[in-house]
Amino acid sequence: AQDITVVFVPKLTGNAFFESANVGAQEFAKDWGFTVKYDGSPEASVANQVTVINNAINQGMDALCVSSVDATGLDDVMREAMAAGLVVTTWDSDVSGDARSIMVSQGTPEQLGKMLVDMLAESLTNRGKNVKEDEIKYCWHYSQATVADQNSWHVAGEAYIAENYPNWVNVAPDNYYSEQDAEKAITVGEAVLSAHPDLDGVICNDSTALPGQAQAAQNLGKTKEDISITGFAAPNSMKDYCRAGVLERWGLWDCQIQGALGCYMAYYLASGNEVKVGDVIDVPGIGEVEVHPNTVLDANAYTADDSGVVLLPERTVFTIDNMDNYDF
Amino acid sequence: MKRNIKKLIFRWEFALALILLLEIIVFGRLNPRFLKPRVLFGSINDFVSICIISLFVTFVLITGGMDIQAGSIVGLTSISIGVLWNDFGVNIWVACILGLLIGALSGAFSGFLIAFTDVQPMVVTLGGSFLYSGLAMVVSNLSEVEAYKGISGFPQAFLAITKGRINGIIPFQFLMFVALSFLAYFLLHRTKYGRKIFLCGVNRKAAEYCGIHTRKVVMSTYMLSGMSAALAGIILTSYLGTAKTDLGKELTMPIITAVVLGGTSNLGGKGTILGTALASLVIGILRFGLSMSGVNTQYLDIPVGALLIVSVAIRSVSSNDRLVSFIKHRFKRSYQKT
Amino acid sequence: MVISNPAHSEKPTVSARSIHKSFGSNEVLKGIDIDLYPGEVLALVGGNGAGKSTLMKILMGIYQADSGRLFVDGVETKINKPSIALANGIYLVPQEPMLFPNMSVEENIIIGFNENKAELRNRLKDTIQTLGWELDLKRKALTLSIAEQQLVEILRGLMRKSKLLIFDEPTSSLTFNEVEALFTMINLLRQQGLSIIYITHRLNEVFQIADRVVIMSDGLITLNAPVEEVNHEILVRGLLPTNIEYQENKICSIDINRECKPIFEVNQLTGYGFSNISFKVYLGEILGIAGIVGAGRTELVTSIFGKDDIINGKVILDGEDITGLSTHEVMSKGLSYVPEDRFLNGMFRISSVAENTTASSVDSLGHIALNKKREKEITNYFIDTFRTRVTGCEQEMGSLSGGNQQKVVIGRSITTKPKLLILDEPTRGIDAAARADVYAIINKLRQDGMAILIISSDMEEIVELSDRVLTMYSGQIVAEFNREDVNHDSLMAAAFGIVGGKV
Amino acid sequence: MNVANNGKQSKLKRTLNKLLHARELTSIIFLVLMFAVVGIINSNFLSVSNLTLSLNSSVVYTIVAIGIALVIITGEIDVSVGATLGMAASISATMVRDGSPTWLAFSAAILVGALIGLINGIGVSILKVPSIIMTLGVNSIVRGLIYVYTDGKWVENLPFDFKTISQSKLPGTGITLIYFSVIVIAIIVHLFLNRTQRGKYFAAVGDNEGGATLLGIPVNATRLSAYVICGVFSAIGGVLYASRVGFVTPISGNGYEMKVIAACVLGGVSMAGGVGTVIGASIGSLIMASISRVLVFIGLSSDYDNTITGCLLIIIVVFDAVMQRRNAVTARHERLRARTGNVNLGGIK
Ligand SMILES: Nc1ncnc2c1ncn2[C@@H]1O[C@H](COP(=O)(O)OP(=O)(O)OP(=O)(O)O)[C@@H](O)[C@H]1O
Ligand SMILES: Nc1ncnc2c1ncn2[C@@H]1O[C@H](COP(=O)(O)OP(=O)(O)OP(=O)(O)O)[C@@H](O)[C@H]1O
Ligand SMILES: [Mg+2]
Ligand SMILES: [Mg+2]
Repeated sequence: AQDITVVFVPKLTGNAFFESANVGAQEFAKDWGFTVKYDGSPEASVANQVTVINNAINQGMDALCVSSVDATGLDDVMREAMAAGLVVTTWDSDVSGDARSIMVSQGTPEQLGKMLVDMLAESLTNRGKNVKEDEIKYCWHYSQATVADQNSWHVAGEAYIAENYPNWVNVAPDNYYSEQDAEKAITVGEAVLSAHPDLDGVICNDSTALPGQAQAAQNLGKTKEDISITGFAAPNSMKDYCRAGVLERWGLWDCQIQGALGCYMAYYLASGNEVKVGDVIDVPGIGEVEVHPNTVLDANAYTADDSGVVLLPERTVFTIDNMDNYDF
Repeated sequence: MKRNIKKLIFRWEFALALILLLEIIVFGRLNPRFLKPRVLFGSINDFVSICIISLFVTFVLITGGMDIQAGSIVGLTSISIGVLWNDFGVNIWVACILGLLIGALSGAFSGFLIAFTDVQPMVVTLGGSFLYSGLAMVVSNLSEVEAYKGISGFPQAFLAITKGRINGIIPFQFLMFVALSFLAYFLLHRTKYGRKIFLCGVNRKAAEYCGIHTRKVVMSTYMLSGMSAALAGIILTSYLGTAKTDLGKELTMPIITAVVLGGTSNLGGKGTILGTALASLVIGILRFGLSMSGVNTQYLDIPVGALLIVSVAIRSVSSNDRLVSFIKHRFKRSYQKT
Repeated sequence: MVISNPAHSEKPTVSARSIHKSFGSNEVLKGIDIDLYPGEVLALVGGNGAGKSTLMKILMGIYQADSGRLFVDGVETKINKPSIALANGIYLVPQEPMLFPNMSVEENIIIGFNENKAELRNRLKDTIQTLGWELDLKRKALTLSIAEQQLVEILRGLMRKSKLLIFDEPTSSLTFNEVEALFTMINLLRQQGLSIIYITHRLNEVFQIADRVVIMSDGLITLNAPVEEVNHEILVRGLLPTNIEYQENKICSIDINRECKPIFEVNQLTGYGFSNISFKVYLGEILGIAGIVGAGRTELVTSIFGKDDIINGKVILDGEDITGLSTHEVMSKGLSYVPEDRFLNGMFRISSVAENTTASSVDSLGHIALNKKREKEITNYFIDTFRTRVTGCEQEMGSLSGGNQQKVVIGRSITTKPKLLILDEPTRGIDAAARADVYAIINKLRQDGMAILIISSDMEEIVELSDRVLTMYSGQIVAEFNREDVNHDSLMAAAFGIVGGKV
Repeated sequence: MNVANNGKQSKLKRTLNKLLHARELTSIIFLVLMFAVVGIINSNFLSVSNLTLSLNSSVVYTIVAIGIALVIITGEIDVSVGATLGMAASISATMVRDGSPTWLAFSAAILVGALIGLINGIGVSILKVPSIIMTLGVNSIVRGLIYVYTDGKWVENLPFDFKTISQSKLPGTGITLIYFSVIVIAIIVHLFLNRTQRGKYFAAVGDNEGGATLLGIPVNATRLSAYVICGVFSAIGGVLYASRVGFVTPISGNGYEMKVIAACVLGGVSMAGGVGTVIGASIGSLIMASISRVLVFIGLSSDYDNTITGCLLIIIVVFDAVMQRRNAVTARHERLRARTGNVNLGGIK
């Protein structure tokens, strides 16, 4: 197929994570020989995404690769897109299984929740805490109660803590939110540290909250020896804090690969190829990927031959030692 | 007759209609798909909430008020309907009616404070916008479904109210908008109530001296705009198939933009429904048309802002005798020189 | 070009030559020539809408003339904004006060001066002392009554060291003694060589203060003569529109039956600004309430009208107790009130004349839908009977001249067919012809059986109109006169609290 | 006469009286009340370090609020301050990231802020576009331009030197130099507005435009300068934001316009124009900036964030409005009551 255009839809534009994914997608697509059109609205909302997708349909695009802000809110419009002959894939954040063909996932909520908790546990251990026995005081700080994936990680993480570290105490079971406002992230971060002087760790599963929380600790003169801060954020935004000794480790997956892969799957299908659950596809420059059934993410998920999940990329934990290998 | 035509041509609504026409022509040339009736009419699905709410926010602005809380009421209504239906087992249609009631109450509460304590409307509705979006969170906590998930799985009949199209072309939303425009037009321009709204906006004290219950009138406009926001909440919930607390949160600025571009004065006393209706279409179609022509969504604010400033500037400059005569003077002089 | 006039040895301070001005298709000034000489007070009179204020605004640079030239001290000057006028020593005390509501009286007066503040304050205190006016300099302007606002505006003008000082109906809300004080001051300024324009509708003021009289009518100057050469008669004739017969408007007294029950009764009423007020009004009667500024008349009637609390006492309208009811209720019981501050409480500036006329009776215009035909009928009826000068019932209220605005507001108040009509300063700013019209209207209304309560600071008016007069002083009724006993002097004395020679 | 009476009052008493009747007092009382209540619930809140942190973290709100207060006092509004802030933050951040000296980045940001302010000012005062429309439009455009300028990317890894600007403390205190400077600016602007001829024009223009024109007050120039100053202050806010946060996202400053407007109103600046002080606006900013911090200390679920912000805002303004009105009515009634029956109050002397 010639001249295929994949519309690559982030939850919102102007966010480091999605911008990096776009960079990756554009670079790979150049090599692969198709066009990626990055289109999203500066405000993350279902209605805005629906508009963007409708526009793609109306413009007669070939394929969509969407990170959905809502688990079900895009289902109808995605089905409409399929009916209009577009290939519909998702990445990062999914819709219902029957409303898309392939999802490129960074992992299940359980995996990511566990990763967050493990990173905290490791940081704590490294500063001499006994994570299995000490009464560890911690809390979560992220963007908003309405953001789907961050919340699902939090829920899964809490479950994991309840199971493995019953001795831990969450000082704020309702969490702290900073609404992707960087300044608010600092203010809330400072308040969290001052209100709970004996806090041991903060998990920031939001790419604005993590640097904000780190800056707050820095403002208060706290280092990784006083408090363990960890979470998800692009490596570039945290390198300085890591060098300054404010935090020890944080994580993410290679969102550039993820974005590129999502677009590739869309392109692959739009070029007339068929993909079934169980197939293994060779992606040039990335490697072989396997299409799993939807149940790898959620046991009750919709299953069908033409709807599956690609689990990639691997998640990375960044520390002072490896962070300079990544530039995004 | 001739005078009437002249009067018509100099009306702002006429200019807006021209702009709308121009948009359709220009975007049609840029991308012929744009002109497909199904596509063109279908585009309203994505901005019908702005159209509907701005019709009634016009009422508020005419009384000299300001309403920046409508967006929050959309979310509050949506989640309330969802929770009522999902967790309290209320029939979906009853839930919708309760939703309208919630919208009306929210509007009435702010309206009450504005009308009875004379606090500046912008501030009260700013507080309202925080309060109602906060309440939406509280309501969503009543549900067993976590806030971030959104409540879905509504009955087919409910979803169908926004899915249908007449002849497969004109979506129901468009009809709703037209019907509501007529309703709003009738209310504002043809009833005694509408007249009182204008009088309150022009000079509230004088309206008091005329025996008009200005407080009730002012309060009622906020109630109406709250109800229209609730209606938009219902439509959005049905259209998206999910009830969420944050639906509509990005609508505030577009609503105000549509109302003021429609010619309503934020000082009160002036404005028309036709103007607002046309302006909301002008903005919606502009955004849609630009997207169809390949402009990235994140840059759409630039042309919309420019349109807003330029059109209003031209209007105010051309109605400013002093500036016009100054410009004419200049022009004449440079003309004579050459 | 140097303009001189053989009658004057000096050069004119300001001159205007063939000034034209139109608003849209309405030609307001049709070629005005005027010279203003130092040390001369020029009285400018003319009907409502003659273009007086417009001409003054052109001198002040608020409006620009469409054509014509202005000369200051013989030099042609383009005055296209007020700051230029000010720089040329021209200052206008506007017809409608334009104070800064949130500033104190003092700030209001001294803002815009470049002088030393302390000096300025002293000068202000001296001026107030000389005038003998009662003004709390610390009060915020928004708490001032319309009369007090006018005092502040006048003070602003007097403080300016200008060459040409324009007063546009400065005394429309003021009573005798404030006017007297102002005139003393103007005389002082005249001696200092200032040139003064004094616009008024009160013709006797012309003879008190002016050196020269100019009559404007329909945008043209129709008379320009030294005051010695004119008399009251000439002025009245010069002011009346040519097509209207002047009728000396003697209000014929009709028989009022004071035996039967009064239509309106106030009993021992006490509120804020007045105390222990009792009076009765009978069908077909015109009751005047006289008093000086601040006597509490407005407070009395606005409290009755539901605008302020009543502390004690009773108000009875046609046998019904209406004490403490809301404005809406009071109106529906049959009481109408024309407020004294037209700008603030009386008119809808950007609405049409029709909308203004029917504003009080919206509820009677159809069931739900507005009956626009009926509205038009009502409006046209009032335009015709009041001889209101409008281009049509769609004209914007704000573009009417003051007098015509007042006619619309009065018209509105009787659209509700009230039993009692209260008029607070009904002819403020109205010209002689319109005044005659208003009087005729009032007369007709009472003949139709309406009871009327008139508050006016113009003693002549009270004398001319009332069947009975009450005078208020410091919130209390100090005297009552029957028609036969009313005269200017007795009223004046009572208004200052002097009854029967004692205070 | 009243004039004479006032003269007799001792100066101290008069100053005290003035202070007691200042509108800012209500705001301060609310602030103190809020802090006290939170302090009772969680005593950590009243620690010196937390209190100084509260002050320090209100710095961005405060500087922007001072700017917007000027515009509001002239009777207009500026909803583009958030976008201006974001633009200035992006520009200064990219410049220092790419190696420009801080002063240059700072100047560039201020220049852009002034330019945006100038455009707003020209639109409002010369082209007579209603200010809400003008600034709404400029807001959209500038927001869009931020995306164009940054290409939607975050500006990260700002040099340490730049970040420390917002962190260096006034010797011997926990207060940052920056906050201290902003307070000095507030005081200077306050003195300018209240003590100088030109400064008083701002309130005059907002109070009664027609009256101001008539007195020869340069209405347009005053409004224009209010917008330019507002743009400059927003831009300063942007640089401080960049320095404080350490990275800049394209949505930086989103929604700040509403928050600083709320701050002004909390501090007693009237949206109708003509009334208010920048000191009040600064206090209002402190309240606004403290709300999210307060919630953390109360330990209430963040789900209630917006509910409580909304309630606080409404309660404070409604309470204040009701009190103000009551005072005005009482004053009026007292004055009127004093008049009745007082035989000496006649006009003639
Ligand atoms: N801004 C305006 N726009 C349109 N028409 C106006 C405007 N100002 C005044 N006019 C018209 O100009 C005419 C003259 O008005 P002007 O105020 O000068 O009269 P005036 O002589 O001062 O009357 P009055 O004695 O009632 O004050 C009136 O017919 C009025 O309707
Ligand atoms: N908003 C207000 N706040 C405080 N005081 C006010 C307010 N409005 C009016 N007043 C007071 O009411 C008085 C009303 O005006 P005025 O002096 O004309 O008295 P009046 O009773 O109307 O006199 P008149 O007998 O001339 O009608 C003012 O002196 C002023 O003290
Ligand atoms: Mg006049
Ligand atoms: Mg009065």
